[in-house]
Amino acid sequence: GAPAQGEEKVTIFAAASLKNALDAINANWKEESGKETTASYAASSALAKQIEQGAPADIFISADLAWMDYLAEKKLIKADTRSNLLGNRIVLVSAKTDADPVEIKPGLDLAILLGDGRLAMGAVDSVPAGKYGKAALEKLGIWPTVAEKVAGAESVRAALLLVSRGEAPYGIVYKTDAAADPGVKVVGTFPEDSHPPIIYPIAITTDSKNADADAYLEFVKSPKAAALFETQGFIVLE
Amino acid sequence: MSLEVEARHRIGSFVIDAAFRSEGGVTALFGRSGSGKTSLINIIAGLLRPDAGRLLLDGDLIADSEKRLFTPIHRRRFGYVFQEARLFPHLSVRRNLAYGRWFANAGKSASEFAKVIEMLGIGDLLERRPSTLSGGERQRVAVGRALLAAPRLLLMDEPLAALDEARKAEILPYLERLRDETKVPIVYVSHSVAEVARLAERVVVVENGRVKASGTAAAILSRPADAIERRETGALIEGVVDSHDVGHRLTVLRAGECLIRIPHLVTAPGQRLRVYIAGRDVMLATTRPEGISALNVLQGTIVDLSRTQEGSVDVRVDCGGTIIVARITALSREALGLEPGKPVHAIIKTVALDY
Amino acid sequence: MSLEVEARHRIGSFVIDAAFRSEGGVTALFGRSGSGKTSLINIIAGLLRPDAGRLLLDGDLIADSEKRLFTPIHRRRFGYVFQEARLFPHLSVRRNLAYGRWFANAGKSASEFAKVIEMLGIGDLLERRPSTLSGGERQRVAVGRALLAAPRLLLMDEPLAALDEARKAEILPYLERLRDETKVPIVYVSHSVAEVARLAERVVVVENGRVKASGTAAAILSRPADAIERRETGALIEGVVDSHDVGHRLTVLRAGECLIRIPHLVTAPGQRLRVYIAGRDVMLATTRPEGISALNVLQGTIVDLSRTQEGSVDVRVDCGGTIIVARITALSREALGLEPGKPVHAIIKTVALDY
Amino acid sequence: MDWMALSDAEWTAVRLSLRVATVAMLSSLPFALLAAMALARGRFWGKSVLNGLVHMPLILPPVVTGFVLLILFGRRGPIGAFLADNFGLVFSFRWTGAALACAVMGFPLMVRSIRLSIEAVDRKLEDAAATLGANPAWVFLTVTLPLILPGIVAGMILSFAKAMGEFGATITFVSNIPGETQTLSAAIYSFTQVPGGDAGAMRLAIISIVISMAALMLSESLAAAAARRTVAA
Amino acid sequence: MDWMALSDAEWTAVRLSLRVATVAMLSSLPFALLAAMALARGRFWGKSVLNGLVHMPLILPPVVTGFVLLILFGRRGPIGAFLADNFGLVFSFRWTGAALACAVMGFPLMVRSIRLSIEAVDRKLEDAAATLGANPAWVFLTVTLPLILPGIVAGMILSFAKAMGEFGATITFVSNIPGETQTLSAAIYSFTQVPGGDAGAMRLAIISIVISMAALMLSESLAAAAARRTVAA
Ligand SMILES: Nc1ncnc2c1ncn2[C@@H]1O[C@H](COP(=O)(O)OP(=O)(O)OP(=O)(O)O)[C@@H](O)[C@H]1O
Ligand SMILES: Nc1ncnc2c1ncn2[C@@H]1O[C@H](COP(=O)(O)OP(=O)(O)OP(=O)(O)O)[C@@H](O)[C@H]1O
Ligand SMILES: [Mg+2]
Ligand SMILES: [Mg+2]
Repeated sequence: GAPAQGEEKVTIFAAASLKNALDAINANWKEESGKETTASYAASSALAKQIEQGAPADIFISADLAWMDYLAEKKLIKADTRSNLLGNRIVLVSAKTDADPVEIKPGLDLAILLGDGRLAMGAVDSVPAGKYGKAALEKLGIWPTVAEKVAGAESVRAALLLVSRGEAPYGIVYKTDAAADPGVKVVGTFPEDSHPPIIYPIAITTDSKNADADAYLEFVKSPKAAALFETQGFIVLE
Repeated sequence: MSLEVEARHRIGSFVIDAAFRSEGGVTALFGRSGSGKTSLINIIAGLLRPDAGRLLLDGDLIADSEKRLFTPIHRRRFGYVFQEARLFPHLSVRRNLAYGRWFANAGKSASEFAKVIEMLGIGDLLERRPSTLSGGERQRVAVGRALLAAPRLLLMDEPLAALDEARKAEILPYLERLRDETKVPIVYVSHSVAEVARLAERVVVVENGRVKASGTAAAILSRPADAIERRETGALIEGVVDSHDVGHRLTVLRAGECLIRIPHLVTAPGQRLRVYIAGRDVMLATTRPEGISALNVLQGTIVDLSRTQEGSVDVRVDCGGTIIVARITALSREALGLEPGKPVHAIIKTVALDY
Repeated sequence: MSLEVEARHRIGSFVIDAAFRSEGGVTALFGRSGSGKTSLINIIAGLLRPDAGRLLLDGDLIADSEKRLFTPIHRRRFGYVFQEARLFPHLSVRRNLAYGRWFANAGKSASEFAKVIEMLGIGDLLERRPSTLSGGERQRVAVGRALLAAPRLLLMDEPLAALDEARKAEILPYLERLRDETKVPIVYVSHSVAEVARLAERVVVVENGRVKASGTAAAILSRPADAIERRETGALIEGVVDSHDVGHRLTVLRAGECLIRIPHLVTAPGQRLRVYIAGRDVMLATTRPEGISALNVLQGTIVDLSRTQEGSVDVRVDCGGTIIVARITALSREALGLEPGKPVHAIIKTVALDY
Repeated sequence: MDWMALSDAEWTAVRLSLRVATVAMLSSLPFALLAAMALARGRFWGKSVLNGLVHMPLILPPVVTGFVLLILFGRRGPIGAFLADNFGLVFSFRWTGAALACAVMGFPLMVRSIRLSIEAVDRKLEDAAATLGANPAWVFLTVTLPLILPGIVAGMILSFAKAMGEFGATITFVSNIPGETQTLSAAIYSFTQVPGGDAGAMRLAIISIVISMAALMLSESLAAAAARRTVAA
Repeated sequence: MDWMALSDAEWTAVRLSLRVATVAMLSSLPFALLAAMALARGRFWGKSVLNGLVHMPLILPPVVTGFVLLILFGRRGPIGAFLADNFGLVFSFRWTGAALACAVMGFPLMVRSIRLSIEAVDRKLEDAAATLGANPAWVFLTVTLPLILPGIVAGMILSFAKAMGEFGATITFVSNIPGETQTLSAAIYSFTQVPGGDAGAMRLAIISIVISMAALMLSESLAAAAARRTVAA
């Protein structure tokens, strides 16, 4: 039901890729404040639409700006609570763990590297990591040569799996994901200016009546939480 | 207790166009395979909705296509013994038998249940599934199921076809009692003239979807016409039980002026009884024979003779008002010089009258 | 052409333990409903694998539980007319009929196909689906389907039960021809003594899963024992066709010293023929009757008399070597003073010998 | 196998999955029966529309079904608001919503199975029951229903199994809230979305398989027993 | 309705979806028949394992099924490598892989339908065919197969519909490559993942529904015709 009292748990709707970090942070928050939390991890799109339909979320953490903007437009988040919580980088990974590093710069002949293999990445028109990847490749002028070779996965995780299973020789994934997979090697990181900033925004929902929401928001932005985010490879903004 | 049926219906290329009525008792539907007997019964039961037709039972209008009246099957309460058993495969024999009783509210008494089961010899099968029954056993259970539903009208489509003679001989008297005691009208399909002769008051001969002949059993079964199979010609004698010869287990039946001895001690003296005397069982003699085993020697006069067909002739003899049909060879006819008006003796063995 | 069957099998609480052999021709399985006839046929067909048993056809070992030999159903090539038609619902009548011919390779000729269809009267049904057939039509198609599969052995489970007399009279001669001309052995289940008497060389009486009696049709059908239904006692006479009376459409049969006149012109003079004379159709006379229509008056001597049962007695009469059984009332027996050794005349109507 | 030991949260997901699957299966049964009867026997205008509607959850990607459910049955949705106001029946972000999503996703499977069985019923047996005095409702209860039992069981099995595996529509409709809407499948999905989650996903998948297999075997043996009673040797 | 006009890319997705669904349905049919026969008639050790295996794609979240397919049928997977080396049959990133994923996801539905029909076949008819000289293979072809046609058709419909809606396992296994593996569902899914994509998703969903409904109606009328031939009035 709709949480009316402060006694209710804080409910966080967060992009699925934040699960590991947020689980750790929520455990910490419970230790410190003695308060429980509830976290629902799903695709940002689903979460945003659910909030639109009156989901009992207090906090929304999106994997990209688009879905936060979507809610902001509909005045479903408290504008003053919105901030950019995390950043991330996209990297080029190789299926060969002994692959040579490459410098990612304009004119990189990725097509040659791929040979007749595919470039695995998030679906370029729906998955955030895919969109960033495509933007970067376009900016670097590589896109036209590889567009035909892109395999758009359902999520970054799936793209990573394609590489680590050797289905695709190279892939573009988040640094956070790449770091944790021993089956792939990061051969290059995309320059920060080659794509729009990768940002995980956070905000309290307009419907939230939970008195602890503000405190939780503070905690998530605290250095303690920052450390936990960084353990997972995220870049803490601000 | 009267039944009135009128129906026109087309199934594929087959056309039913039949009407008959009966004043209760057993009405036999007689006809060759494919003549439309089952279709007609289905129409009565309500399983087949005729293009046009009327059905009246006992003055109740059950269905009338003109008035757009059609009583649903389950409200007709017509017991139906199907040609192919149609037992419920998921129910035990006991629950198959009990199925209709459930809806008959009052139901029949437990003793009736026991009686029917005993008569049909299915006591040992009660806990079995229909799929484990033999063909005849299945048919017997189907008969029991219909009987126990306390129907207002009983439709029986060759109910005894799969049964041995002994079993038939056990079930037929039960049906006779049902007819006489409970007054449930019965529409009965059978290919057996003996069965029909024994049970039916009325016979309706169906051919190609039409009623070819219809009337009292006596009239239809005695008619030399080919209404029913020629080979089955005979005479249905209606009489009154005159006396019993208990020592010899014989019953004497009086039909008009004739006394006919029939086997077994059937019904009480004074009761009406019908006996079918097949033409093949009647011998003719020009002089009264002596020292023969046949107990029935009836004096009479030849009424007429049929055409010779395949070497045999049907001779109708008037024995004191009762017409008896004898089928004899053309050779005998010549040898004895049989002609209409000639006095003859009709000789009938008593045991030949035992079904 | 010999068939040897031996089987022990348990189905639920029912136990089959039967063995019989036959030297080809038609073997009738006779027995009350639920006695195990269908089970036995299923064992022969291979549909039921007995716990123990042996099956030999013509010296070929078809199945032997000891040798763990079991020829699969389809390699036996035994035509089977099931008790319940079992037509293929998805095939037209024509394709049902043709189903077995397909596998019979050579198949039967087109003329044979036409002949069978004509005999069964199913020519108009060829394009129909089985679900639109009447009960009897279905059974006829089933008979045709089995006949047309060119079987090595024909198993027929009450094939004619659903048919009218006229139709039976058309099919029986065909089966007789099949038996005589093609020499296909037939195992035939029927409740009709007339059918059995006419067709069968051997009769196997089944009771409660066991063979109660088995032997030539003549022996079994004439036996006064209650091997078969008492009501059906009679004598099977084997004889040779002596001559034809073409004008009167009669056939004269010589059996031992007796000449018996039977209706119709059956087979050619010199051919063997069997006639079943039911006890109920035989009259006895102490003096030779004159001026009677019955054509057969056979002189003989009483061999023995059965006990009186329900007012009737079976009398066996030796007519020049041929035993004839007459069933008469106890009353007549007393009146005529019939005792073993007494000379009598057995009187049999010719038309009574027409099935 | 220490790693098989379930955390409290996982136990919760297991219990929730079982509850959701069972409720989904049972509550859709009457509707599936009705729809199957209508499709198999009915002759009415719009039959093919009904048929299409029943198949819709199969044809559409689950996410779309989830969105449609969210829009119709959400707190602000027309049906959701109506049910909440009049019957106090709330689906949004409750386990009931998860059950609804699973029921809808399994519906075409259940209807098809039952319909197939209904079409195979020998209507002559129903006629026989009617001649014995049973009205149509009784005929259905005492003859049709027992005869279509195999189809019903098959449909229930499919619906249950589908409910165990469903997450696309569920997670879209009622989110992924532990203890309320996070079923096993949703939990497995969550695991697959983060680094190092594979072991967790695998563990939960095995649990899901074990549960479903147990349910499967149970139902199969029940069905076999029922069949033996019906068509004995 | 201008907005219903399809772009080239969308046309490609439509054609691909049809091809994938058709191939998935047809190629899984023989295996489904085999599995259904084994489950309905067979008596062998491991029957319940086979049964469980058949149901697995239903029980597991599609993503997991996709992972399993990737591991088994991928270029480096044991089966995938074997098939590629010996038969030149490559699944990864090919439409064939999408078809495989759809076939696997629809398999339990197909098997169940067919199995239900097989269990309803009157084996006495098969016996009758055997007495007429048909060996088991012929009995199957000429009697069993025609009699289970309704179940086969139902199974094919379910499989086709499922293939039209499937994307979880497909996208995980073979990704989302326009013209190669991007089916309609995958395209719909993509639309749902971006703000403002609803109209696009709706448009494609309607197309998918129209196609599936057409296929559905066609199959229903074919099945009805077949049924009329079998159990005429
Ligand atoms: N599964 C079973 N359990 C118990 N008894 C059975 C089972 N199957 C058959 N029987 C019994 O076996 C007996 C023989 O059956 P069968 O079908 O061979 O009889 P039948 O001689 O052909 O009878 P009918 O003339 O009525 O067709 C029957 O009494 C039947 O009840
Ligand atoms: N759908 C149909 N199309 C064409 N003819 C049909 C159809 N249904 C039934 N018939 C025909 O109607 C006739 C009457 O069938 P019905 O079952 O009433 O016969 P019946 O007198 O009961 O025969 P039987 O004694 O063989 O049972 C049959 O000749 C049958 O072939
Ligand atoms: Mg009939
Ligand atoms: Mg039998």
